Amino acid sequence: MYSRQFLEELYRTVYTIRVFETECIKLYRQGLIIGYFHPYLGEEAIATGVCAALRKDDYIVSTHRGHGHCIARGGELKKMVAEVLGREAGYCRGRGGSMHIADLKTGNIGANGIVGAGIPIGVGAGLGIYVRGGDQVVAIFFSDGACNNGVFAESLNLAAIWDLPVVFVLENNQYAVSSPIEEMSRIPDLHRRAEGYGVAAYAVDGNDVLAVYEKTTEAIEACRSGKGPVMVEAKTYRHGGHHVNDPGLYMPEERLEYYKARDPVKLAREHLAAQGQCSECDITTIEQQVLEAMEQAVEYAKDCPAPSVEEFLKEVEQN
Amino acid sequence: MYSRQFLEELYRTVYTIRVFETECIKLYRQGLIIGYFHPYLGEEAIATGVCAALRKDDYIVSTHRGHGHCIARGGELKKMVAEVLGREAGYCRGRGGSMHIADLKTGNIGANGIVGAGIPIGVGAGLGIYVRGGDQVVAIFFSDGACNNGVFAESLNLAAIWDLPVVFVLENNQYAVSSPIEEMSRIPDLHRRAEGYGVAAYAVDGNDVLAVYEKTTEAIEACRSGKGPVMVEAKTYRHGGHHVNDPGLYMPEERLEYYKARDPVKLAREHLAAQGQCSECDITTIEQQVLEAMEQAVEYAKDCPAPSVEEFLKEVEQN
Amino acid sequence: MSEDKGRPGASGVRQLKYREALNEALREELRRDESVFVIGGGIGQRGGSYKVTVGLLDEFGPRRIIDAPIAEASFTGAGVGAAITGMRPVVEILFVDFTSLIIDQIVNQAAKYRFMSGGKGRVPMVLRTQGGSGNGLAAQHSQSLEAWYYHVPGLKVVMPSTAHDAKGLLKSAIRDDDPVIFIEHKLLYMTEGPVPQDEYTVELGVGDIKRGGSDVTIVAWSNMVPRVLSAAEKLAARRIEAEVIDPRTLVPLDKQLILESVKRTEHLVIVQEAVRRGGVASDIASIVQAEAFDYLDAPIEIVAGKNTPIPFNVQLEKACVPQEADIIEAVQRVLHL
Amino acid sequence: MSEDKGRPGASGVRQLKYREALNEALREELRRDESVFVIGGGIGQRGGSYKVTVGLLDEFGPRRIIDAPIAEASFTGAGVGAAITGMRPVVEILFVDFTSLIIDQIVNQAAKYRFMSGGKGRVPMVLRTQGGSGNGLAAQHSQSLEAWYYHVPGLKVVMPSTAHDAKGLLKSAIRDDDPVIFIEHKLLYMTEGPVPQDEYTVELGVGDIKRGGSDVTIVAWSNMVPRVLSAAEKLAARRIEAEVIDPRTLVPLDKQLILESVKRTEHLVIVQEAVRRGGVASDIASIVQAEAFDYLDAPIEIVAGKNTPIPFNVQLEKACVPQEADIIEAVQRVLHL
Ligand SMILES: Cc1ncc(C[n+]2csc(CCOP(=O)(O)OP(=O)(O)O)c2C)c(N)n1
Ligand SMILES: Cc1ncc(C[n+]2csc(CCOP(=O)(O)OP(=O)(O)O)c2C)c(N)n1
Ligand SMILES: [Mg+2]
Ligand SMILES: [Mg+2]
Repeated sequence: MYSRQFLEELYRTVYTIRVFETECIKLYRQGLIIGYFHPYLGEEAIATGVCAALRKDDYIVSTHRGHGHCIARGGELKKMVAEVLGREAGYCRGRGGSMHIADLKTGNIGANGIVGAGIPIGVGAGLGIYVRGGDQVVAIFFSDGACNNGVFAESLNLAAIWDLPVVFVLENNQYAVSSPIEEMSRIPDLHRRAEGYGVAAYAVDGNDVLAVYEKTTEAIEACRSGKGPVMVEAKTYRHGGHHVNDPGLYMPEERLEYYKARDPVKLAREHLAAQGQCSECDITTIEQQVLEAMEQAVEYAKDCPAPSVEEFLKEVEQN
Repeated sequence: MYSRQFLEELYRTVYTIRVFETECIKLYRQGLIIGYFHPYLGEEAIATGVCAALRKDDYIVSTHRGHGHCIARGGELKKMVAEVLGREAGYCRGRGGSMHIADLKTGNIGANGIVGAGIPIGVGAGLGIYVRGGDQVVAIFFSDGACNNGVFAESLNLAAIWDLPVVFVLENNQYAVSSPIEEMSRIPDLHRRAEGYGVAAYAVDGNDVLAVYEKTTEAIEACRSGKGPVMVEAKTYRHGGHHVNDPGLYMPEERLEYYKARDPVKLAREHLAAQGQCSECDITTIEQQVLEAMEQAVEYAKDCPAPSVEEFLKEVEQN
Repeated sequence: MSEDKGRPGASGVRQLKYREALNEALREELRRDESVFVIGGGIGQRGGSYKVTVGLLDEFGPRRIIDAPIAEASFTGAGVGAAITGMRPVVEILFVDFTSLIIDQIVNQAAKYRFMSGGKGRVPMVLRTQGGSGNGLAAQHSQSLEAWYYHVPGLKVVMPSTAHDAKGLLKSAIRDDDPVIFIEHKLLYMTEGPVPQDEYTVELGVGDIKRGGSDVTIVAWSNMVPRVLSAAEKLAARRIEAEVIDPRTLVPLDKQLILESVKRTEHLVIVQEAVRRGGVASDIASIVQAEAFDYLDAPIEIVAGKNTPIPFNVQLEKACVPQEADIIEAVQRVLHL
Repeated sequence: MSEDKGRPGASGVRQLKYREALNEALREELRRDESVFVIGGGIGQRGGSYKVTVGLLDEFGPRRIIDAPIAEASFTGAGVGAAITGMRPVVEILFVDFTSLIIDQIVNQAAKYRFMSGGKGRVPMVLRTQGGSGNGLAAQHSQSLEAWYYHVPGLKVVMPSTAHDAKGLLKSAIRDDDPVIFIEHKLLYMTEGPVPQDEYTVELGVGDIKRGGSDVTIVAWSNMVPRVLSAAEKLAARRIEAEVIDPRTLVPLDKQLILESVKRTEHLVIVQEAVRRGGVASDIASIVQAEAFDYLDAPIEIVAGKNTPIPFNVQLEKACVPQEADIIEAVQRVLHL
């Protein structure tokens, strides 16, 4: 049984991610955010459950769909919004944008615009731990599309032969842009690929934050104790297209309905109400707090100045 | 039961490869061959068995250890020796050398100096067949080291999802240069990686030419009939170091002895004698023919002129 | 079939978008030659991220319009293998930034195969990709990397700036028996230009004078061409007549066209979006200083991208790439004005 | 600790092979800083294909001297990740030709991370590799590809020509907080030169005048330096005194050293092993023509590799790469002799 406080934390995180994405999509539609913006809507339980199972001094590696990971590690909404608005106060001083948010303070090595490229980088964080002889672990997030890139296989193998403390977290949302995983792999249960590399793999319902938390905790235990890498495949589904401008018309409606009925926010809320014995009223309070925090972050970020072009050019001179 | 003629052909090929490598190593030690030279000694049964199972109009993709593949497809010794000696009459007009011999006439797309790079190229030959709607197949040769490169996994997957007529022939000689496969993969039976991609895989004794022939024939049947790719893992062992200048001191003696006792030339000879009911005397005749052919090839190649530097520079002008 | 400049007013000329012109080129070549086929991510039903392959799946079916997983190195390698064995693949890599994943196949395999096989093998493959900045896509989706490929023997490099050239060059690239890297620009897809109704090709290696002039030669390619043309108009208002040369293909490079122009104008400005250090502009400058040394009245000016990864913020992004004002300034400098 | 030229005759100076000097640099840095470790294929028990890492496994053990499988993209990426999280990895890629497999990790990740993270992250990683022709290793093992990396903002490029420089530069590269690509030359490993007994470093960005002279400046790096020095001796016999400048690091480039020399000699020859088109020599030429236009008495001469993949045959291979005679001819041309 979980404490109410713990379940509250999980719900707060899941809900914060939901609100962050929803509000940012509005900003995008208003033309305030530009470029690529990949919402994590529908996948909130994975980052939340995995990060809840991590220690503060552990690392994560994120993806192009990375806002959820950043938030789940305790990233600051203000700096995130400022970044996606391209402001100097943002995580990357407005130079990175949505696809490049990194937050080394929370152990978040960063998002990545190159699908799959973060995987070996995460292995490298694990290698550093191994060389230093520490007991941290690294959780590497990636989705089904990245599994078809060679670095996925290479990295699994490196982590395996070097016994690195790495948790490969496969967020199988069943699409790479519009390509369904059934067309891109004969075996859509991609964790089965881990067997060929001698890596233990677990499958879990990616929409249930507690299930994710539990499975990841189990996986991390093995991995922190020096047995080398593990993989956790969390099946899920996006609540919309690949990025803000993709209506996702190729996603079959029943399938989407099925997953929306198992909405990770709803499930986390139910856990909190049932197991956490938290009243509707208290839950609403949490939600209110999250909404306010986000509103404040947006206000703050909108007021932040853009980076100075002159200063930027001066920096470039020094390159 | 196999015909004597067939077994003679197998033996002639196995023995030719043995003789080619042995004679070339002498030329290397005399300083007549330079650069990298990777002998196929000890692995002769694989190329021979696989190519015997192929049709004339099929394709193969070779590796840096490629002389055996070229010979088994019916390549000409004269052009091969001329090439490794850097002569204009060679397969690549002296421009390629050992690592780049290609012979499109026999469907040999070529050796490669980049480990693993031939694998997707072979998949592409398969893709061409698929686009044209033909019934050829492609046999892609590669060794254990290449399996740890990302293109191996990517290529397996491409061939699988596109149902391409590709036979992945894994020549598991258990080393990549001096790195033993046990240290480079948790699961040294590398064909098990195919499962994760939904590709059927077979394991076979790579030192027994008939075993290789039979297993490959079975594999090709599935693949030619449109069921997509298959993998054949043939375990074997080099009879020496990675290249001519590597004494291979890291190879444990008993292990080497074990495999030398199962010498592919010896086994093929026994098959010919027993199943083929070929007399010792007739076998010696075959061997004599092979030795003579090689001697002639070496004589021929030594007499061939080197490429003209002037002509070469004229060609370069046109680039 | 011949090169038809498709200038407005010519008979049977329509206004087409750059991406539509590319689509037509693919469609015509797919119809003409059964060995042509297309591979790439999301190019089928989705029609490609920049809509260049729209409708091709419907007409040519899934055997010739092939959606690929995120395995760029290998599906490019598959293109190489198909090309060696008689096909004419057109491989699409969504961003030139992602060609960082396929360089072994392009450089060590495709570009070298003909040579390494002693001339017996050929690799008639086109690699279509897209580069440049301007859409707020940040450091990993905004690079201009033509200099890498320009440095590789055995590879042709094509960078069209107009709908007309895009169509004619893509058709030539597909018919070429050697590997061609064909780099489009994300800001050009929606630009429109005249394209002849009748079939035509544009020969690889033939540059184009996009604007005549006698005071200064400006060499530019891809998305810098419209910018330079617009700067040239402003300069004309100040009675400076710039000749604007678009080499269209960087390899082969129409060196003569540039040299002849410089010998007339005695002043050269080269404008590239790519980072200055080690860019193609430097190479063109080095050629011109060597072959027209005595004609040059002033040092060759290079206007180029800043020495930095491209930033996300739109103002910073703009500051990294040559703008009209930079071009005008450089012309003034080279003319000692 | 200071830069000590290690000229013969200096006290405490030994003759060391280039590869031994590199080995010493690694050993000293591994001892000095626990965050330094080495990854590569066959670098452990085998000591590396060119014997640079011999003995390191015995001294530092398998946690810091790590043999990697043939997964270059990922073990380089692992270097990047380790560097971001506080380590100082030295990653070895056996041939610069194989860096074609790791460009995404080097260019899109390592070189951009500091910038993309708004300056918060650093990637103190060294990528050691080896290039050039001369051993009959043919087209995929003989390239000179520094121009690719030279074009990438955020990356430093080091190419030592002597044992002394190799050691001092490698130590500086390891201590640098940004990614450095360190390109050795296969023909230099067995060359010997004086190396001080005492610890020293060579600063990145500081070129070296390998020979003084007043008639012509010759810029060269890596294996072209000994060749140019030998040509300079022959020229001296004809009373032509060449100044030979080795920039040692191409990024940062010691532009001032080159410009000052050219302003004195008024003649410049640049010698590179790489293919001419799009090479670093072109860029240096473009800089010098821009910044010393009025000092140049003749067009800058570039002596470079031929526009072809490197052939296997040893005579053809030689014909592809600048030889002494080519250098002497170019000097004569630039001096109008
Ligand atoms: C190497 C590479 N290829 C292609 C792309 C273009 N792209 C961006 S996101 C994406 C889909 C990624 O799919 P997946 O890994 O499943 O992640 P998801 O979007 O589902 O989170 C693609 C193809 C890219 N960014 N990098
Ligand atoms: C991409 C790449 N990495 C490294 C090398 C250097 N190299 C040449 S052969 C070889 C070993 C290859 O091992 P394996 O694939 O098992 O083939 P085998 O030599 O056993 O036939 C290596 C590492 C290379 N040529 N290409
Ligand atoms: Mg996905
Ligand atoms: Mg092997």
